[in-house]
Amino acid sequence: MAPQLYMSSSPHIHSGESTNAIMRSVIYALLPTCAVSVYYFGLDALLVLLLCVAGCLAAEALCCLLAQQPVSIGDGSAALTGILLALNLPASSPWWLALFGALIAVTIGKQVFGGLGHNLFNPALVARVVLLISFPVQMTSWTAPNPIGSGVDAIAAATPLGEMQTAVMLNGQLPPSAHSGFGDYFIGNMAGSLGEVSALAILLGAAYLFKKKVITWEIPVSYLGSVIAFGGIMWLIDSQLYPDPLFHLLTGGLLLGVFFMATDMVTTPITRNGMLIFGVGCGVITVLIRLFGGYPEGVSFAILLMNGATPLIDRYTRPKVFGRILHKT
Amino acid sequence: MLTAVLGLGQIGLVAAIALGWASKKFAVDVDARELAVNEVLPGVNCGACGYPGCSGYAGAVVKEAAPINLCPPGGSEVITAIARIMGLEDDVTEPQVAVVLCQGDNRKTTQKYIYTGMHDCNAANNIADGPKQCPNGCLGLGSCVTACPFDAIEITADDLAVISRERCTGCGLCVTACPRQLIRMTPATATVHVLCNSHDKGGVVRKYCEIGCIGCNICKKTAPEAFKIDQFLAQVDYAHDDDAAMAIDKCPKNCIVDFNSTYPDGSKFKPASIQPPTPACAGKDLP
Amino acid sequence: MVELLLILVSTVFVNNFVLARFLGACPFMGVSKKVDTALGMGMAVIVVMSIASVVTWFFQYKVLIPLEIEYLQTIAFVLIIASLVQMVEIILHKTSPTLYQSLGIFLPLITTNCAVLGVAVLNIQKSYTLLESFVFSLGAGLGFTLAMWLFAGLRERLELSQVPKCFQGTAIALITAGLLSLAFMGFSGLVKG
Amino acid sequence: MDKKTFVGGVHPPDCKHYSAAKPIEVCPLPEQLIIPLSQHIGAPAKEIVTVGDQVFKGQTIANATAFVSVPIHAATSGRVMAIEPRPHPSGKLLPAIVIEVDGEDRWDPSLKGLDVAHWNSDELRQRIKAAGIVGMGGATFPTHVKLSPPDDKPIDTLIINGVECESYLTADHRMMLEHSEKIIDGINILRRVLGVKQAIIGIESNKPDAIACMTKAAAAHDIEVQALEVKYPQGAEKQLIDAVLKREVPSGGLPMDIGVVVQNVSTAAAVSDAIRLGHPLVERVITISGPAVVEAKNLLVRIGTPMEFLLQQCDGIKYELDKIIMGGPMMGQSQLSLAAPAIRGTSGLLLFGHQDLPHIEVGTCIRCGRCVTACPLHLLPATIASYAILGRFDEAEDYCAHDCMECGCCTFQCPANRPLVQNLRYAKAGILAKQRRT
Repeated sequence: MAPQLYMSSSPHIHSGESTNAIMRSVIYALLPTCAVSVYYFGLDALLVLLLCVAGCLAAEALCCLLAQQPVSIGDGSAALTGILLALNLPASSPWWLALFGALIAVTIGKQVFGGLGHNLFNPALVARVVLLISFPVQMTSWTAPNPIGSGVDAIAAATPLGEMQTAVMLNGQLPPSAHSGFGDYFIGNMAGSLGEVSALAILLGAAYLFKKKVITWEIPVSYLGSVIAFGGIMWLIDSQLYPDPLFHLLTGGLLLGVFFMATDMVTTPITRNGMLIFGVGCGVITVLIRLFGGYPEGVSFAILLMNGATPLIDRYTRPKVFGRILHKT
Repeated sequence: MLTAVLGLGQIGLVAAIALGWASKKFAVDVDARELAVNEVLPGVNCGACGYPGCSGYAGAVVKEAAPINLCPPGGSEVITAIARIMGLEDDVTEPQVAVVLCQGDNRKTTQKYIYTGMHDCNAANNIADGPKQCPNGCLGLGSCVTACPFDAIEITADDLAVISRERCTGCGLCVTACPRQLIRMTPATATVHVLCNSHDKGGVVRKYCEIGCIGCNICKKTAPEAFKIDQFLAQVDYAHDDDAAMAIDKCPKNCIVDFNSTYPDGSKFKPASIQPPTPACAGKDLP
Repeated sequence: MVELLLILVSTVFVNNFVLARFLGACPFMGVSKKVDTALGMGMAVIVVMSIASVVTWFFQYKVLIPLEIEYLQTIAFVLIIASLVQMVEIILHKTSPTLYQSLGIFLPLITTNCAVLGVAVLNIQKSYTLLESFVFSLGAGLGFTLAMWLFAGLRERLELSQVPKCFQGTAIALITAGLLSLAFMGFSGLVKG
Repeated sequence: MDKKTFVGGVHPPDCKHYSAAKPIEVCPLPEQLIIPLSQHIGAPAKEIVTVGDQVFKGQTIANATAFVSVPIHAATSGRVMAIEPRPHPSGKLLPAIVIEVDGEDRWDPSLKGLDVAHWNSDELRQRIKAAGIVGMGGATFPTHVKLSPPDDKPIDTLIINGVECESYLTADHRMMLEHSEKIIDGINILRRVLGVKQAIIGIESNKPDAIACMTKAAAAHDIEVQALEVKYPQGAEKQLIDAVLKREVPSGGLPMDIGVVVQNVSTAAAVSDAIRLGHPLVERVITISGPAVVEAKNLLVRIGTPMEFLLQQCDGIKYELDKIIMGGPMMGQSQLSLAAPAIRGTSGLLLFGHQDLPHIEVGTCIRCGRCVTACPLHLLPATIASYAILGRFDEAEDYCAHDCMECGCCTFQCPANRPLVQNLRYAKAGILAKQRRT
């Protein structure tokens, strides 16, 4: 007779949360950003998105088959990596760039470490940095926004951060674009990668994630706070050479990074204090690279670097156990 | 040319004198035997000796006069080598291999309940004494696999542990890992075993297992020297097991197996004569 | 002063000895399994590097150049560094057995650690003054320790990961090191020169 | 009234509506009672009757064998049918005394209440032990042990636990509504034993009727009633003390280390019965509930009544069962069958069908940190679990695995549905085994 009853260790009820649901929520939260990018960059953007997602799913399936494991594309993490990667690429990316990025993200970024939950670095950012270093030309060929229906061909343009860096290097002071046009930056009317354009769409998505309790306040607040603080101090020191904090916030991939990549649970600390340290570290390194570094944008490097420091942060920020006055680190 | 030779020679001389002085001044006693013992140990750090790794055991042998035969993976060679270093009579143990005394996989036995939770025999065994109806049968959740440092144990598709005689070094770590004490160390020369661990009466065993020993005594009648019956369970007497193979065909429940010719159903391990294939990139196999 | 600071920052972050110059990879892979050991190793390297750079600097300018045997630089430096490390090992063995135990086989490895030789040679190549050499070697040691520390943390976490069998061990460690090095590329251009 | 609480915890659906409004009903006598010898933490009792003996209700049938142990009593009058291994709620076969019920339910005539004039600490403590009283919240720790603090640990506060934070359970809730006077009387006796003045009753604020009722009853006795925030595990001893008094019980220590004794409301009522009437602990209130049961009830049940019989009193089940839980859903034990009896620590019997329970596949940890936020002891459950699975108990110990009280918050919250509590138990067992070896 086959047994009827289940037995297990307590507890016997569950909150009903699932990894799949979390991944789904993040994907939903990214939809406004995807929509805005398609609006501004047209079919190019759509193609990059589709290629990245398809590439990631295919790579994931391939890895699972090679490792003789059940295919795990159902959990949504590969699709999410694909979307995040696409949002980190310029709309003008050639098809092979997107596919190669997807392959890097899923294999080197995730599967070699054992798949979901085991990767040490954010897969999408690993791919972005690999591409940036290997194919600098393709990765920095930006086009100006070209809203659907405007009927104009896409024209090359620089990102506000790129413009700033060039101007500071050539003229020793900020370009005019660093002092005005914040309204355009906010709704996304500027050159950049797919996900870098619209602050509004990202904030919408972030609000959804907060409502769903998928992300907590620690990392976004400490990250943004430290960018504002550090950027602000530099601005106060010399407002001709260093842009104001609002410019930092609205341009580049900062908001995308803050709400969607720095909050990636797998690669960030699990304790509250750890998250705060993580956020501050990201903020400081981001501004450091933007103002003094060789690259115009530092968000991805900052997050990757702090990903690398995450195990150490976890190690040194263990919470005090209830009832223990002293505890060993 | 001369300056070069002289210059380098001077540097070397100064360094040599300094080092010589330092090695005198800061000399530390190290027992050369400890290094030598560490050298001959296998270096797998399995911990079967009960010390933290091979160097720990080496230290214990020299400083605390620990027994020299505590390294099962090293076998007799290592014991001889240590004995030579320590100047002792060698105390060679007979090589042993571990055997899982159960053939009751999922298709042949019944379950008490559906277990959900941690994939570990000890954890499952804490819940109402384990999901298997048989109180002594293999739970198939692989605690022994985790414990084995030599990749010598597999769990078949039907949840039964099987040990490769090729790879087993006789370290005995699986014996302590099994909550049901159904892994036994046996002489490597003995290949015929009664693969059952249930002391229940025949009628009870029949209810939950197709292939369990019912204590019918037929094997004992066939080869009286080679078998003993302990509380309704036949066991091979490894001291006189020469005739044990005679009983294989006589057993009504097919509990007796000769590992020279067969392994339990569904095992990827092959009888001793055939080399098992090296596993390909098998991916995650941790619990 | 600013110059010295820039040298320090540059060697710790921008031109990190392990992650940007790929020197000293042997102890970096070998002693990074545990955070505590990695830190100990880092400390040992800082000490050895600082001493070695000062001693070799003197040798270069007070012995090799006056004797006009600069072409013997490499072999002379190797000799000096090797003796120094031996000395440190002997002293450590006596004074701090626990640290000696955890560094184990890797202390002698500093003997042939290319990072130490690299520091000594780079000091001369860049025509640093004695003070600059010292700061440079300090930065190199600190950078080495930083890299070791981060990497050891990552490897401790890797042990909890279900890395596919064929990538376990050194393979995944090398991939991780590569990714960490990739992240450090973000610092490039931070300090010009 | 401000609502006090602790840091951490979770909010499982409380599901108390099934039985919260049902008054306590007296469960009829079954044909036989199975009374296990092991019903408490500590050494099992030793039987002193033999098969065939006639026993009275309340008669001692097994003696305590150690300090941390209590005697066992017959829950009704009848004949001892057998003393043999029987199904126990733990899922094992454990020795039990089986009593054939004669239906007359005669009390042992020798049982007498203790005259107030003879109330002194030692006598009261003796009586409480003789009555077999254990913590009735589920932990079944012998009460007299808690009431015997060593001289160097002065007690200043008695906390009465009326929190009942587990979902579904309403037994304590009904006790507070229907027997508030008896509980207050028990508290007074406990205060007398411990020689303390301050007594606080902690009740979760989702039971406003119980708070009102107890406040009214406590008014004349200088006992404070404290409303607490609704959060699991508010009723865990250490968390309750933290919420009420802001004192932390040291790791590995007991409440008495910081001058506190905690008792459950039902325990207090049992103490009152034991002292005033001389009645030992032979019956208790049990909530029979869950989505699969036809009519959820709060029953006053004789210790030893088979669960099958309890279920019959509730008109059986609506659909096929998937899981039977004794106790609450967060810390209760799943049952092998309905054959095991209700024992002293049984606070509830919950029945679930297939659709009522989560069937989420176990995934890998995505380090979301929800277990860390949920853990009321501020541990890192996921990290400890990872080490435990690898058998690395040194690290698990370093992360304070043995401090875990298995409340289940981490597992409840885990989106990957990992069996964290079980992993932690495994770690604790491993650490113990390691310590025993060295």
